[in-house]
Amino acid sequence: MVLETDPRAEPETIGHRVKSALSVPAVAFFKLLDVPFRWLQRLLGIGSMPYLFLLPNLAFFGLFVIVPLFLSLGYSVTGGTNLYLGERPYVGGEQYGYLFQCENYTDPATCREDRFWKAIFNTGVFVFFQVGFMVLFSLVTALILNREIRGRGFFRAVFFFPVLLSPVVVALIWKWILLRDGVLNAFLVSMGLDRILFFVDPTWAMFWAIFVSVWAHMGFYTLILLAGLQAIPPDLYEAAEMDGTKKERVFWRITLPLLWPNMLVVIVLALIKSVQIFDEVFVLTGGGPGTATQFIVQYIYTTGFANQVQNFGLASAASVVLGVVLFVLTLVQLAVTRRKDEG
Amino acid sequence: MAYFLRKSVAAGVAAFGLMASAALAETELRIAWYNDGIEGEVMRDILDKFEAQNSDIKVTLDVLPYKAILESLPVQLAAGEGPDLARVTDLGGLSGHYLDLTPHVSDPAYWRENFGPFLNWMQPVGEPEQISGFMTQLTVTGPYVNKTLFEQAGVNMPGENATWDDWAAAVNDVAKKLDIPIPMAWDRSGHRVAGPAIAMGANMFDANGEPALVDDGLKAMATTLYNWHQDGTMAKDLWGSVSGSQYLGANEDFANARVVMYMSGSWQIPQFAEKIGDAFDWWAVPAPCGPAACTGMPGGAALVALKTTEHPAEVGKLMDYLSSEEVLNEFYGRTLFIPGHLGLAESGVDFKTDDPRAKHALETFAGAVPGISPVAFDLQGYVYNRVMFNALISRLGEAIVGEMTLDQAFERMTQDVEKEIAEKRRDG
Amino acid sequence: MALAQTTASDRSVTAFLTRKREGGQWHWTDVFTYIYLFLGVLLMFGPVVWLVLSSFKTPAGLLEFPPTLLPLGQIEVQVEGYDDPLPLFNVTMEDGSVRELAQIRRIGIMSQMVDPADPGERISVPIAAREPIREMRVAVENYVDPLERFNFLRYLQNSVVVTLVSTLITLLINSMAAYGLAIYEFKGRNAIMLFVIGTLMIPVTIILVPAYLVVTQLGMVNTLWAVILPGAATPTGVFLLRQYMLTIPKDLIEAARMDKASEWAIYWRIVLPLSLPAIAVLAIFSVMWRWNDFLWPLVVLTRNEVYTLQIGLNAFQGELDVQWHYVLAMTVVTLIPVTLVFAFLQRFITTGIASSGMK
Amino acid sequence: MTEILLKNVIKAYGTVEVIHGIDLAVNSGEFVVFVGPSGCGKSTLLRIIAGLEKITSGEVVINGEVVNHIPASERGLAMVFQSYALYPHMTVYKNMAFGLENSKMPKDEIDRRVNEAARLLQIEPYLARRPKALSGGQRQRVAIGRAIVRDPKAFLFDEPLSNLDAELRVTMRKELAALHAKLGGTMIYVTHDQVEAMTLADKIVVLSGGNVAQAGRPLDLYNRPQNTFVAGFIGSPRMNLMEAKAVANGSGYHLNAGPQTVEVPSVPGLSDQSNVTFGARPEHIEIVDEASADVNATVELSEQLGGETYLYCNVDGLPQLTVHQLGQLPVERGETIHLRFDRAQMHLFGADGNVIANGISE
Repeated sequence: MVLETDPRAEPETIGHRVKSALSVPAVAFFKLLDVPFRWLQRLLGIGSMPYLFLLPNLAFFGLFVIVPLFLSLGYSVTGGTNLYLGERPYVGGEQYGYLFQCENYTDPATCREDRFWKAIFNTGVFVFFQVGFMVLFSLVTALILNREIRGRGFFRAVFFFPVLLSPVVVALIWKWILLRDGVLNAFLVSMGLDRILFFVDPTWAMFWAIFVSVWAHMGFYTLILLAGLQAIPPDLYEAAEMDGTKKERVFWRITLPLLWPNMLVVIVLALIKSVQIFDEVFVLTGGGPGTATQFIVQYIYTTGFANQVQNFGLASAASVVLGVVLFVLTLVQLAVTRRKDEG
Repeated sequence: MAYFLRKSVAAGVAAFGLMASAALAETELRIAWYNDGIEGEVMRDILDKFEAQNSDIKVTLDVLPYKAILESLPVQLAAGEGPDLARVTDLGGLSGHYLDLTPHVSDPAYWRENFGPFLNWMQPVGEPEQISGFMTQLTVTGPYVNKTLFEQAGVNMPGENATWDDWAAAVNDVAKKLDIPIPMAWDRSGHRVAGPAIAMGANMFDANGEPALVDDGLKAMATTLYNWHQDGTMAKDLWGSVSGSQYLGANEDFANARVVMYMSGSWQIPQFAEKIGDAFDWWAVPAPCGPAACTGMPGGAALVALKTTEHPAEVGKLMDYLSSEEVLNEFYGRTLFIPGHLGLAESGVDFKTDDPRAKHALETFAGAVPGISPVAFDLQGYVYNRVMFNALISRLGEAIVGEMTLDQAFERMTQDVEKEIAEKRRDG
Repeated sequence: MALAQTTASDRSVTAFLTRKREGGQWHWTDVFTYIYLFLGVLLMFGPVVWLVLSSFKTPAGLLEFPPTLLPLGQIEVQVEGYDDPLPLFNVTMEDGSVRELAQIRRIGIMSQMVDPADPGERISVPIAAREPIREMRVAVENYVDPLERFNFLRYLQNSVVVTLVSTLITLLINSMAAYGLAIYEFKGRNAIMLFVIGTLMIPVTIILVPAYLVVTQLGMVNTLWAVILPGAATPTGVFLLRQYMLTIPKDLIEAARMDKASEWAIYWRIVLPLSLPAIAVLAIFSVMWRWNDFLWPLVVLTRNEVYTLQIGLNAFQGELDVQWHYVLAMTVVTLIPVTLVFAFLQRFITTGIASSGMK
Repeated sequence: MTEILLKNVIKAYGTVEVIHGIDLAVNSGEFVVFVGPSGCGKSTLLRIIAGLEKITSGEVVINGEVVNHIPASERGLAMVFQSYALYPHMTVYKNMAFGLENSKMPKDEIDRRVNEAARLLQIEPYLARRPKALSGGQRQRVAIGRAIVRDPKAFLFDEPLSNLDAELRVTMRKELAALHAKLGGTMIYVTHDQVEAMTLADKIVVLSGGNVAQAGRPLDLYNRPQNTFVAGFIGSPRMNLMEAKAVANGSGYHLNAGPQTVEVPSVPGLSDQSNVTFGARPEHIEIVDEASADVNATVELSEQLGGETYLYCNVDGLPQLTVHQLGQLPVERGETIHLRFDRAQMHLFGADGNVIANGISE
C-alpha cells in the first residue's frame, strides 16, 4: 500500500512495538474506568471533576503524611514513650522549652540539649558549603557538557549515574574507599604520604560528607542547568561573536543572566534537600567524630527512634521546628518561582 | 518486555496470595531473628527437626537486620504488632512485652534450675518469678591478644591478675618493637567499658538501687581510656569516629594483625576462627584487673516469647524443645557460643571446632563467668542499662575527640541518664 | 567567583599554549574541558567500579592492605600424604634462595613447610620469610551463598512487585492530581498547590513513628501494601507532572471537549500521552525511590516472605559483625537493575529531565 | 439544520465585562463571519457558542433549546481552532476518528466517514501520518476534516487561516467557500481579516469592544456602513474618513476640514454647525481637472500594480487619502493632482459616529 511506503509515515521501531504491547493493558484499564467517571461527570457536573481527579492522591497523602504530621504535633506536647497519643501524658510546651533552654545561644555547650544545637549549627555549615559547591560544580559541569564535545551523551550519562544510586549505597561505596585501609589511603601510602584517618578528623569528616552528597546529586542539578543553557538562543552567542566579545565576558554578560532562573531553581531545590540531609552522611560518618557531622534529621531520628527510651515527644518537637524551617524555605522557593513565572 | 511484565505481575499476584494462604494450614510461629554469624543456619536445622516432630506447628525464622531488632521491634511491640518470639539484646528494656512461659512450659523447675541467673535479666519490673526465655548466647566481655606478635617481639604476656596498666605497657612494647599501628583497641560500646569500670570500683547504682553512673571508679576507667587515646595506646578510629552510642568493632583490624590487644568479647570466636584461622595465634586472655575486681560484663542475646503471640501453648512447646539440654548442646556447640545453660556450663559443651585457638578462647571466657562481679550482673539485669551505656559511650566519645572536657562529659552523662529515665517514668 | 579567578590567572598560560599551537583555535577552556571530563569520568565511575571489583574478593582479601585491584586468592596445592590442599608460599631460605613451598601448619612464629615436589621432607621456616603465592580468584560465593542461603529470589520478587505496583499507582494518582491542578481552574486550587509544595520536602524520617501507627491501624503491617501505599502520593511527582502539563496547549483540551470527549477521556487519551516524557521521568524516579527504599520497609516489614531486597541485604549487618563480602556483593546485585534501566533509557531519562525538568 | 440564537449575552471576567449584551441570530445553513479587530470579543463570542466559556447572563439557544448549562461536549457543535489543535500523538486518521469514538459509533461507520472526509479534503495519502509530518495546509484540512466527520449541528471556525501563508490562505478560503456550498451546514467563522469575511460570509457580524457594530450581508456592510467603525473596518484599502464641520449654505452645506471645503447638497439629518465625518472609498475618488476638483493633492506614493493603481496623496488639512484607479496611471511622486469625491458614493456620519447618509444625491 501507498501508506506503508511513505517515507514520512510512522516508522515501526522496536520501541514503538514495545510501547504498543505495554499499552494494551493500560488502555483496557483506562477504558474500564471510563464508565464510572462518565457517570460521575454526568451526575456531579464538570465543575467537580478536578476534585475527583485530586481525590485519590489527596486521600493517600492525607492518610500517610498529613495525619502523621498532626500526630507529630500531638506527640510534641506530650511526654513518655507510649506510642498511642491518648495514653501519653500532656506536658504542654515542656519539650519545646527543653530544646530552647540555653544559657547562651551562640554556644551549644551551654544548652540543655546541646546536641540539638550542635546539629543545627552543623546543618548550617553543611548547607552553606554543600549548596555552594553543588551549584558551582553543577554549573561548571553543565557549561562543559554544553560545549561541542564528542560523546556528549556519554559524559552526560556519566555525571548523572550517581543520582540513581540509593543513599545507603552511595555512602557504602565511599566509606569503602575512605576507610583506614581503603583504596584512597593505599594511594596516599603508595605516594609516600601518611595515611589520613578521614573519619577521625572533624574537618575531613565534614568535607567528605559534603563531597559525597555533592557527588551523588550533582548530576540532577547539572541537567537542569544544561536545559537552561540549551534554551539560550544561539544567535545571541553569534551576535556576541560578531561583536568580538571575549568568551569570559560572554559568560558573565549573556550566559549567566539568562541562566539565572534555572540557577534559582537549583539553589532552592538544593537548599531544601540539603537541610534534610540524613541517610548518606549517617551511613558514611555515623555523625562523627563526636558530633561533628550530626545533622538535624539524625538528631530527630536518634532521639525518637534509635534510643532505648524512644523519646517521641522531644523528637517531634524538633521535627516541628525543622518543619517550620522547611516551610519558610518552601515559601521562599514559591516566591522565587512565582517571580520567574511572571518574568 | 511484555512477557516479562506479565510474568512479574503474575508473580506479584502470587506473592500477595501466599500471605493469605500460609495462615490456614497449621499453627505458624514467627521468630524475629538476627545473625552475627551462622547461628541462623543452626537454628533453622534445629527448627526443622522440631517441625518434623510437631507436624502441626510451622516455625518461620525471620532474619532481620540487627537495626530492625534494635529500632523497629520496640515500636512494633508498642503498637501491639509483633512476632511470637524474638531474639533480643535489650533484655530489660523490652521486658514489659515478654510472655510469662511458666504456665506453658512442661517443667518450670528445669528452667529455674538451668537458666536461673539469666531469667532475672528478662524479668519485668515487679515480676520476679516470670520465665520469659533463655539466652541463645551468653557473652562475656574480655580481651584477645595477638600472641604471635608477642612471640615475634619477644615480649612476655602479662599473666593472671595483671592490671590494665600492665597490659597497656606490654602491648605498647610489642607495638613499638614490631611497628604495629594500634597497640590496643576496644569496641566502641558502653557495655564493653562497664566491665573494666566495675573492676576499677564503679558501683553503677546508689544505695537505693537508683542508677548512679558516674562515680570514682567509672571516672578512673574513663580517664584511663581518655589518656590512652591521647598517648596513642588506642587509635581514635573507633571511639573518635561516629557519634552517639553507635557500635564500632575493631575485629577487622585485629584480624589483619594491626592490633595487639583487642577488648571485645566471646562472640568474636566463630568469626575469628573463620577469618583469621591459623594466620596468627589469636588468644583470649582473662579480664585484666582493677583495684575492685577482675571482671568483664556478661551479656548476650535471649530468645524470648512475646505477649503478641496468639499461640502461647505452641510457643511453650517450642521453647521446651529448644531449651532442652540436648538441643542447646547442639546449638552452642555448632555456633561456638558460650552456653547460657548452667547444666551445660558445668558439664561442658561439645564445641564443633578443631581450632585450638577457638577452643582456648571458649574455655577462657566460659571460665571467666564465675569471676564476674555481682555489680556487673546487676547492671546487666537493670531495665535501663542501655540508657547508661549510651550516655557513657556517647559522652566519652565526645570528650575523646575534644568537643568537651572529661569533667563536662561526666556531668552530661549524669544529665542524660536522668533525662531519659525521667521521660520513661512519665509513662506511669 | 572561583571561575573568575581561574579566568584571570590562566590567561598567560593560555597565551603560552596557543602560541605553541601556531594559529590553532585552542582556548584555555578547551584544555580545561578535557581534563575536567577525564577526571569526571574517573571520579563518577571509579568508585562504582571499585565496589564491583571489591565484591568479588574473599573476606580475607577484603581485609588486605594495601588493597589489590583485582580479587586474588592464595593458590592451594594437593600434596601427597595430606588430605586437604595446602596453601602455597614463596619462601626466602636462609641462603637467600627462594623456594615454592606448601605450608602444613604454623606453630607460633615458625611455619612447617613441605616441597610439593618432594613431600617426604619437612622444612621449618620463620613466618616472616614466607610470602603467599596468589592468583586471581573471583569469590563468586559472595553472590551464590546469599542467593542460596537466603530467600533472595523471594526478596527480589518482592522488590520487583513493590517497585512496579507502587510506580504504577504513583503514576496513576499523581498524574490524575497533576491533571486536576493543571487543566482546571477551581476553588482551592492555589491552596492545594501550596500544600503540595509545602510538603514537597518532608523527609519520611521525621514522621516515621506516627506513619507507622497509621499503617498499623489500617492493618497493613507485614504486607507489601504497607510499603506500596504510603509513598504513592508523592508531592514531587504531582509538582513535576503539573509543571509539564501546563505546557500542553489549552486548545487541545478544548478541541477534545468539542470532540465529545469526557473529562476522563481527555485525561487519559490526550493529556497522559502528551505528558509521556514527564511521566517517564517520574517513573524513573519512582523506580529509583522504591527500589532503594530502606528505612520505611525496615519498620513495617518484619516477615521473611515480605522482605524486599534492601532489607535482605542489610540482614548481613549483625549486632557485632558486618559480613562485608556479602554486603558488597548484594549491593552490586541491587545496583544491576537500576544500572540496566539507566543504560537502556539514559538518553530518554537525561533529555526527559532536561525537557520536563522542574520548570 | 441548525439555528443559533444569542439573547442579551453578557460575559464578564470578575468585574470586567467583555461582552456587553449581544443579541444575534444565526439562521440555519448560514455562513456567518464574526469580524473585528483583536480584543473585540469575537473569539470569546465563538467560545461562548461552543460552550467553552460560561456566560454571565443571557441565553444561548441552539435549535430552540437553551444550552447555557450544557457542556461543550454535548452541544453537538464542531470547532476548528486557530492552532488547529490537532492531537500530536495521534495519526490523521485517529485525529478525525477521535470524536466519533467518543460517541461510541460503530467502527465501520467511523471508517466510512473518515475516508469520505479525507477524500473530500484530499488528505487520503496522509491518514497514517502524525500532524507534525504535515504541512500547514494539510494540517488545516485535517482540522476541518475532524469537524466534518462529526456531522455537527454547526461548524465553528476560530481564525482558521491565520497561520497560513498568503497564497495558501487564498486557496483555502476558496475551498472553504466551496465546502460550505457542498455541505450546506451552519457555519460561524471568526476572523480579523475583512477580506475573508467579505468573500466567505452570507452574513457578517462586525464586533467592536464587545458590541455588535453592525450585522448584515457583506455588500450591505460595504455599501451602507452604519457607523464610522464599520465604514473604516470593511473594505481594503480602508475608506478615507475625514472630519469636518458642516456649515449650512442655502441649498446645501459646506463641509469644512481645515482649509478644504467640500460642497454637498442638503441631506436630511445633517444640521448646521455640526461636526461630521465624511467618507469616500478609494475607488470613489475621481481624478478630475482643477475646475471641478474638491481638493488638490500631492502624490506621496504611487503603487503601480499593472491592472490598477493606488495613489497615496497628501492634502492640506486632511489625513492622507488613498485613491484607487483602474489601469495604469502615469503619475509620479510629488505631482499635484485634482480629486473629486463621488457624491453618490459618499458616506456621512454624525458626531456620534452613526451614519447620516450613505450616498448623497446631487
